[in-house]
Amino acid sequence: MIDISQVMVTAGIVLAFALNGAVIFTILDVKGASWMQRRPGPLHVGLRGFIFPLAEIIKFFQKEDITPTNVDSAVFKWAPAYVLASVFGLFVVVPISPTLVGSDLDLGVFYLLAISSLSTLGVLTAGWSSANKYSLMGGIRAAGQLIAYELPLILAVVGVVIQAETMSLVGIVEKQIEFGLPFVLSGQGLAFLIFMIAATAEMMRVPFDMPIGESELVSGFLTEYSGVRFLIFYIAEYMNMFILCAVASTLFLGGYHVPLLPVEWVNFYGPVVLITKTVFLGFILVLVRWSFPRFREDQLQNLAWKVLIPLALLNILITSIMKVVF
Amino acid sequence: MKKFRPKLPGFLTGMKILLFNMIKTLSPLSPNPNVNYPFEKEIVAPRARGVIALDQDACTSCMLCARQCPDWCIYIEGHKELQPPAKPGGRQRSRAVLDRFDIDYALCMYCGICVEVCPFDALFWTPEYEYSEYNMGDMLHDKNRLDQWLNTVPEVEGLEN
Amino acid sequence: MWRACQKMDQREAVKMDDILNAGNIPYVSEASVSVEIETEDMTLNIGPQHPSTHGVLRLVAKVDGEKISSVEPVLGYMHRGYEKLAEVRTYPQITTLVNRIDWVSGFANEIPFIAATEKLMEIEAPERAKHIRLILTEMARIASHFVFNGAYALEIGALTPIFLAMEDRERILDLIESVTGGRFHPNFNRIGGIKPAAGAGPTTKKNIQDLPAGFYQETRDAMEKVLDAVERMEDLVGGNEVFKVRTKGVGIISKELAEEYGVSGPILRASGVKFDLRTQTDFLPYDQFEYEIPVGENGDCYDRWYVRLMEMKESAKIILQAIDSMPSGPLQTKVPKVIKVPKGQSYVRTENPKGEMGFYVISEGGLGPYRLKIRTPSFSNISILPVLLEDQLLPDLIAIMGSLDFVLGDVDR
Amino acid sequence: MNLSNNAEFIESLSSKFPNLENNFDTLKIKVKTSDWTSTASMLKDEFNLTYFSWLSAIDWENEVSVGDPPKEPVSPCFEIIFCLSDSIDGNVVLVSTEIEKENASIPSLVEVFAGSNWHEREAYEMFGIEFSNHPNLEKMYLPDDYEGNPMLKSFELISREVKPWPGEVDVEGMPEDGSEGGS
Repeated sequence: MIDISQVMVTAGIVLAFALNGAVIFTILDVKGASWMQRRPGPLHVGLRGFIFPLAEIIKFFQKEDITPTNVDSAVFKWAPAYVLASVFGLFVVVPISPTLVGSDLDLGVFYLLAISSLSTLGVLTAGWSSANKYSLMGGIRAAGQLIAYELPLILAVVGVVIQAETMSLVGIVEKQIEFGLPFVLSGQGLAFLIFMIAATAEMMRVPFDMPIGESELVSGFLTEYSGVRFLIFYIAEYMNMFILCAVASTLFLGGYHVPLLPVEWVNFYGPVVLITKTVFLGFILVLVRWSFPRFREDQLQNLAWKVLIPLALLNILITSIMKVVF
Repeated sequence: MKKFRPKLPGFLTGMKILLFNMIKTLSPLSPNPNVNYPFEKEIVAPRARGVIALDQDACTSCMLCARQCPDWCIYIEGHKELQPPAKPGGRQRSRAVLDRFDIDYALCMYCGICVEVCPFDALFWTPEYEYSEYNMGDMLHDKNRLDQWLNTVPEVEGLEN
Repeated sequence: MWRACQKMDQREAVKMDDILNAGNIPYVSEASVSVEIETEDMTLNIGPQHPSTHGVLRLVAKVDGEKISSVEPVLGYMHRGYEKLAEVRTYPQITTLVNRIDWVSGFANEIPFIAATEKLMEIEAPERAKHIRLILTEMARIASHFVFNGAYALEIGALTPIFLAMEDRERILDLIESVTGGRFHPNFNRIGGIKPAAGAGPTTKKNIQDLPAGFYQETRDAMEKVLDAVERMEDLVGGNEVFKVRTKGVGIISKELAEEYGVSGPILRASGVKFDLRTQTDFLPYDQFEYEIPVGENGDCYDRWYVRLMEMKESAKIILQAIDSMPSGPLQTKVPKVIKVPKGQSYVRTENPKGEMGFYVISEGGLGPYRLKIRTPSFSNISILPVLLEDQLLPDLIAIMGSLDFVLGDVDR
Repeated sequence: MNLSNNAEFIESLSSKFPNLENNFDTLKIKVKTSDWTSTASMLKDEFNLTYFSWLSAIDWENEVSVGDPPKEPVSPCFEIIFCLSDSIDGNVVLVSTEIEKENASIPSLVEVFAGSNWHEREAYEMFGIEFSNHPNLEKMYLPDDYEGNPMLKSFELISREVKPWPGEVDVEGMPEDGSEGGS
């Protein structure tokens, strides 16, 4: 019998952790972008603009939630929910510290990848049901892109799982602590690169933002959304970015542990270390977003099928050989 | 001479430029290219064509500016008045007095033909630019409003040789 | 959702049954019925309101998935009827009208009209006026190419260059404003010379003002910054591999196609034709300065972008030389107060930032021209769109259209 | 002048076309309507004026509802002009012909210069000139249900009739050098 209080507490932690992550990354993205472009960014919102995500949320709540006429309203209304659900699901597994984790499934990585592919459904139905040619094209492009980049994401993680011999995320971090070096330095550097590129594509961020290509498709599958539904897509996008960076730092950068610090205190400095690693990865993504133009649709697919997947397979081969040799 | 710098792959140089930009924006040393408008005002060039100022007593309502205006946005009405004769016993001279001199800034395209054509130096340019209105009707400035702009006319600035 | 699918299945099932047991058709196994799925193209309206059509151009595109089978531009949303208006105005009034045709490079539009009228009246602007006109034309070219650089990177997807380009362009526009009084519509040319905005104070209007104090030093600093900005833009945008992949070999315009459609300016030079109207003009002292004409090799989007970037560097060099060799002297020749142009016709064309801009002034001795033909570069530049965009991909359509750098005021006049 | 005065180009041109005018540095050839397309292709091949600059028309009329009428009376006709240039040393040539106004029609240059397609559509729409065997001769700028050809001299500008001219109001005799200004 699962006791309800335990579930509620975990849900509370996950919710708090997720929403704060989305807020941090929104600030990072918008403020970082404006500094990079020689402008001050949002200023008059309060605290020199740093609480602007709060203002954003309130703005979208008071905006009218338009459902265009000949739209497939059932699907249209529930599409954002799928995307948000798939992103929330990922938070359960990521360990902030050995004890502070939603539930340490021993099939952690498997669960992670299964849930993250649910968002493809949400995006496709959003594009298809908006009865607008531009969002239809945006939705189809999103489907093609997310499925194409699912594969390198999984294959990159397989390398890590082979090296760590366990699927549970806490186990992977323990393995890195015991091994001394985080996986990115001990053999999984290539997998880390592939994972980051595939993660950028999963988040639909530039240079892979074809589904929301503003200059071609007005704003892809998001064109017809406004008000709270657009807010859900908006938060889901930044939460997705936060969680994928958190997963990347647990799998590759050693999770809640830094090689030099003593292991006993891990419960105290664990969360801080994980958050700094995630924010660092997030900053790299922001830097990439504002300095890259956008790929064309077929180049995007070529990169996935002809470059990333062979490299990921090669990485798995090398890891397994190294596994056998040592 | 272009200083030798290792040729980073293209996108890394791009990211380097953005990083330097970020540091430049955050560091108080570098000049801030933005003007925080409502709180800081931008210094406008003295010759900027912001608004047209009218010097009422110089204007003899000769209608040249109203006729040369391409947009037909200057409306003038005047009447004649008798002046006391210059010398005692001389003939009474008549002088045109301005009744109405409106410039409709909703139509005006700030081309400056009226200021250039006026033979009596009655119209001047001022770099004033904060006179936007909520409804278009108020953009029709009458002659007293044009007179007020006169004191914002900048002094003559130095010239290149 | 689920019920809808069930209903569809029943309908499908019924159709298959009556096909199968329609009596005379022998039983045909499912597999061998190869129904050729007949698809017809989706007409996509890249409409007047679209983020990357440089204004209000509407493209009716027949799209098959991502591939465009045919494109038909629809113009006229910005048609202001300039040629008809010109017949109702006097010559001084037309100079104010003319710099609103291509509002991105304001000053460069006035030059051909003024030159054509001065030719008809057989008068010549003084040396100093010609030099100032040349400097301001080159500044307009730099400002126009900055807009192109920023906006083109934005259409390809890079979001930062537009801010950096606009910041540098602001410096150039401030310089133009300090001289002429207007940023976009300087309206600085008069027939027979130049006339800065009549400034303050009663006496000054009589003696024509000159360049403001400190203009030379400010221009030299601005031009240094322009050269740095060009170098930075080359690294940030041109160096990026994704930009190269998106623009190299895309939308190739051959030399013959370009010449046949009257494509001019940077697009013609990008296709390998080394032809710049600046070497032809005699009413602006281009022959006193040395500058080279950047030429592209294979006329694709990357070359068009690169030619315009190098042109900015050349313009900055020309301005620096012009500032050093600025003669002194009057700004305006003697011109009657009411300008009556003698009977005659003259066609003058100059190198506008977008291409060849020409004015054919037909004057019958009246106060205004009898007929004024305005040849704008963008009108011919985008007349190759239907031919160029045959079966390209949608993102390429945006990239190619962006590389043509047209402005709708130019197209629709 | 546009430096299109390099001498041997002008000689060769005037040898071919005796009625070449070269005033105000604009080379202009008057041609009969019959050999309109032949002149175009001949200029394109022999003088390699391959660059098609523009094509337009002028409506010569005596009584004019817009602007000032021509100085001496002129026979009402359409003058159609196209301009060619070459992209090596920039010689510019205008070729013009006159056709009468009722059901004006002229062969189209699309076979010789594909670029003239849009220019001819614009001339058709603005002046009502028919271009025979033109691929798709429809309106370019104006909405489809717009009747009348705006660039004709008989087409008045309504906006100028509706609003009274502010210069009409007269206070005093104008100083004699003041002009009528824009009518």
